[in-house]
Amino acid sequence: MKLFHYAAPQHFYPLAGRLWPALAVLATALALAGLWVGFMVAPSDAQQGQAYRIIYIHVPVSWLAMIIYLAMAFWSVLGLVFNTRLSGLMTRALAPTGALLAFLSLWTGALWGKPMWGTYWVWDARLTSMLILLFLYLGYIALTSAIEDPRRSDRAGALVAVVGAVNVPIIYFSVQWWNTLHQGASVSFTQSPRMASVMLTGMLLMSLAVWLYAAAIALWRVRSLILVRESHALWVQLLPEVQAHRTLRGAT
Amino acid sequence: MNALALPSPWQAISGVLRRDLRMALRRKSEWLGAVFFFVLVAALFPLAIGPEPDTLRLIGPGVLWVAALLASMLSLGRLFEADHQDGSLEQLALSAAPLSWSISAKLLAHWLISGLPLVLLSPLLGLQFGLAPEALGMLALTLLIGTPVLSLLGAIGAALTLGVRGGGVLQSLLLLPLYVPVLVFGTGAVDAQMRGLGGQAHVSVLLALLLATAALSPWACAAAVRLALE
Amino acid sequence: MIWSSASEFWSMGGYGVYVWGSMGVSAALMALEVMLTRWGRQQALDAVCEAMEAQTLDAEAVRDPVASSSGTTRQTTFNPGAVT
Amino acid sequence: MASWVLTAMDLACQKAQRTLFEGVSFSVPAGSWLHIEGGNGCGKTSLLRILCGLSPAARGQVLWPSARHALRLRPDRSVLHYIGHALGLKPDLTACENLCFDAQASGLALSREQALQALAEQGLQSRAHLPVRVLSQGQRQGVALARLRTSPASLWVLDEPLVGLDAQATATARALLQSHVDAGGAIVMTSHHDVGLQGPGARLQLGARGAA
Repeated sequence: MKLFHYAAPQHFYPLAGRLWPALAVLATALALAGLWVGFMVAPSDAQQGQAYRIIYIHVPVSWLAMIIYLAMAFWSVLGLVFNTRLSGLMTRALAPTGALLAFLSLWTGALWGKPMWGTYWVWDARLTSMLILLFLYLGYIALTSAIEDPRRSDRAGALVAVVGAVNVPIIYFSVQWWNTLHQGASVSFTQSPRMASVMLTGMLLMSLAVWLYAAAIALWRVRSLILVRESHALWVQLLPEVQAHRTLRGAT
Repeated sequence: MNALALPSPWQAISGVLRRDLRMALRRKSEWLGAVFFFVLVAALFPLAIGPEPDTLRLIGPGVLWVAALLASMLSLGRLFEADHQDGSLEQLALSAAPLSWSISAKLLAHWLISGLPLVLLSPLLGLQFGLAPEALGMLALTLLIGTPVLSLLGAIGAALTLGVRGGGVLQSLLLLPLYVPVLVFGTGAVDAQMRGLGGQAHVSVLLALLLATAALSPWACAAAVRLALE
Repeated sequence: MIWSSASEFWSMGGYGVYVWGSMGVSAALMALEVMLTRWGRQQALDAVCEAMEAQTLDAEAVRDPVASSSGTTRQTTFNPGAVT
Repeated sequence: MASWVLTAMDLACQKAQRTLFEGVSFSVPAGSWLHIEGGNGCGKTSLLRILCGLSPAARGQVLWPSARHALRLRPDRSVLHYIGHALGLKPDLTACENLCFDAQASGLALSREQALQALAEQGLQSRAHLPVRVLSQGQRQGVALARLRTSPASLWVLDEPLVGLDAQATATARALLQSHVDAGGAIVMTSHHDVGLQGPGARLQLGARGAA
């Protein structure tokens, strides 16, 4: 069946090799376009002045942090059900990028909060949920690197990703409830500014750019993980880049 | 001379339950330690924050809930580790009864030993924080529903980090995000009760969480334990 | 082009610190991740080469155990473990 | 017992990306035994665990015997009894309690008298009510073998069953294994010294590339 043809690391490796450079180039192009629209074309916002331009990085990064975690859960379910080796590697490749984007979402959110509400940290429902999502990422990365046996760490990681994904909506709901319950002085983060169309295009361009960036990095990293995981397989040892690296190593 | 009739899985579950309870009673130091931890942490906060009754009443539910959460996490190590070391977890995996059933029996035994004492002690400690009687009642009720959820979720973390170096720290990193909903609704119920709004909504959500985790957690634990036994 | 001068662009209506703080750190961390992934690539290639050497050593050990074990036994110390 | 056979087809095992053994195939019919030999680290214990369904084989398949047909799924204590290096005894419980609770937890029926009698046959009647933690390693091995006497399983998978036993206990253990094989059961075991079982049996040398 064609679908499972690429489930084998041996076939996925060259495919990822062709894909990730193309995605990287496309991502940089879209990022430049997005930044140009966001910073050079879009007007300043009525209430927030120029500070609102942080949304051109904050919103895409927050979306991607959430989407990557769902992608990890998708690969994990695939791995648990079909027991494909590639799914564990793919989840492991996505996790660091997801964690980075979750951290950036908090960082840019705090820097946006300071001019808006005078404090770096607002216990807003979405920021708090993002903080917890970052812990879920770190938990996955810590667990998979703590277990040496590759097969067990893949499946244990898959379990954590699936259990985490099931809990993300529950956590968001409970934090939302908690936030409205203790509705203190701080203005809630939820009403995002009215989006002029050109602002929206800037943000969508940036979202696509970050999405392609994440995909490119993940595919590039999964190639390294495949090399390490299948280092005993013959097809890896016959790869041209491995032979080239070997002669290079032999020379030094 | 072979044992012939194969009793139903319910017999197997009661066997696991009685065995764990008997072992716990024989070795009290482990689980009593977790209960003392709960009492000590609850006693430390007034010393740290000052005896002023209003602030204590405000932070009371939160402090007691976080202390109960940490105490139950403390006693998670004992859940599978000893059985994994002496090989009885393998025998349990080979049992005729389904592994998820045996694990739910182990979780029930674990909750009876580590969760129930916290529930019974919480009204007593609540008095230290000057909570009103109905608030004490609500606190005990939310802990009664909440601590099984803590044990059920904690068991997944314990099973995943079985035999892994540095498993204890890893467990807390894995479990704290999952504990957030229980903590939010547990403390929220007592808080709403104290403000006269009544905590029924929170309690119903806590019950929903309990039913959901009771259904999913044994299956996930069984998968994680089989993984650890490989 | 809505900016009249470069300095106005950099000041970003007085919020320059926050806007360029978030943009700059994001760009820096992404660049760092790219470099880390490249470094991970080299580590992976090293791991494969070491695995190949370990296999050739094993093959020799099976063929003539005395000769090969007397020589320096190369320990494959590198544990690829978590290649970020 | 209907005639059945434990068959293993082209088993291979990988630990941390190194192949311990491959192409291992054998079958153990009722009333026979298999002695697995090999140096340390050649994968004997891993092979036993694969035979018990505890760990998955990298390649190949195992068909377990059952009353009606060859089982493809995971076996359980009513079909197979496994004793590993860790004997599965709880140190705080007495030997008799260990037997009773273990049987009940594994979904098998066992009365106290049956447990006490099994311990007596293994020569441990005087220590039946002592916590296992005070027993010596040889006596604990004896308790594990006593549990074997009460097991309904027809297939016994034993990892070093005679280790740490004194001469007298070794004799009783060997008699137990021999009676099980003569009664139509099957034994798969690893042991560094010769167990000396009579009757149909085979030896499997692990570790040499492509074992027999």
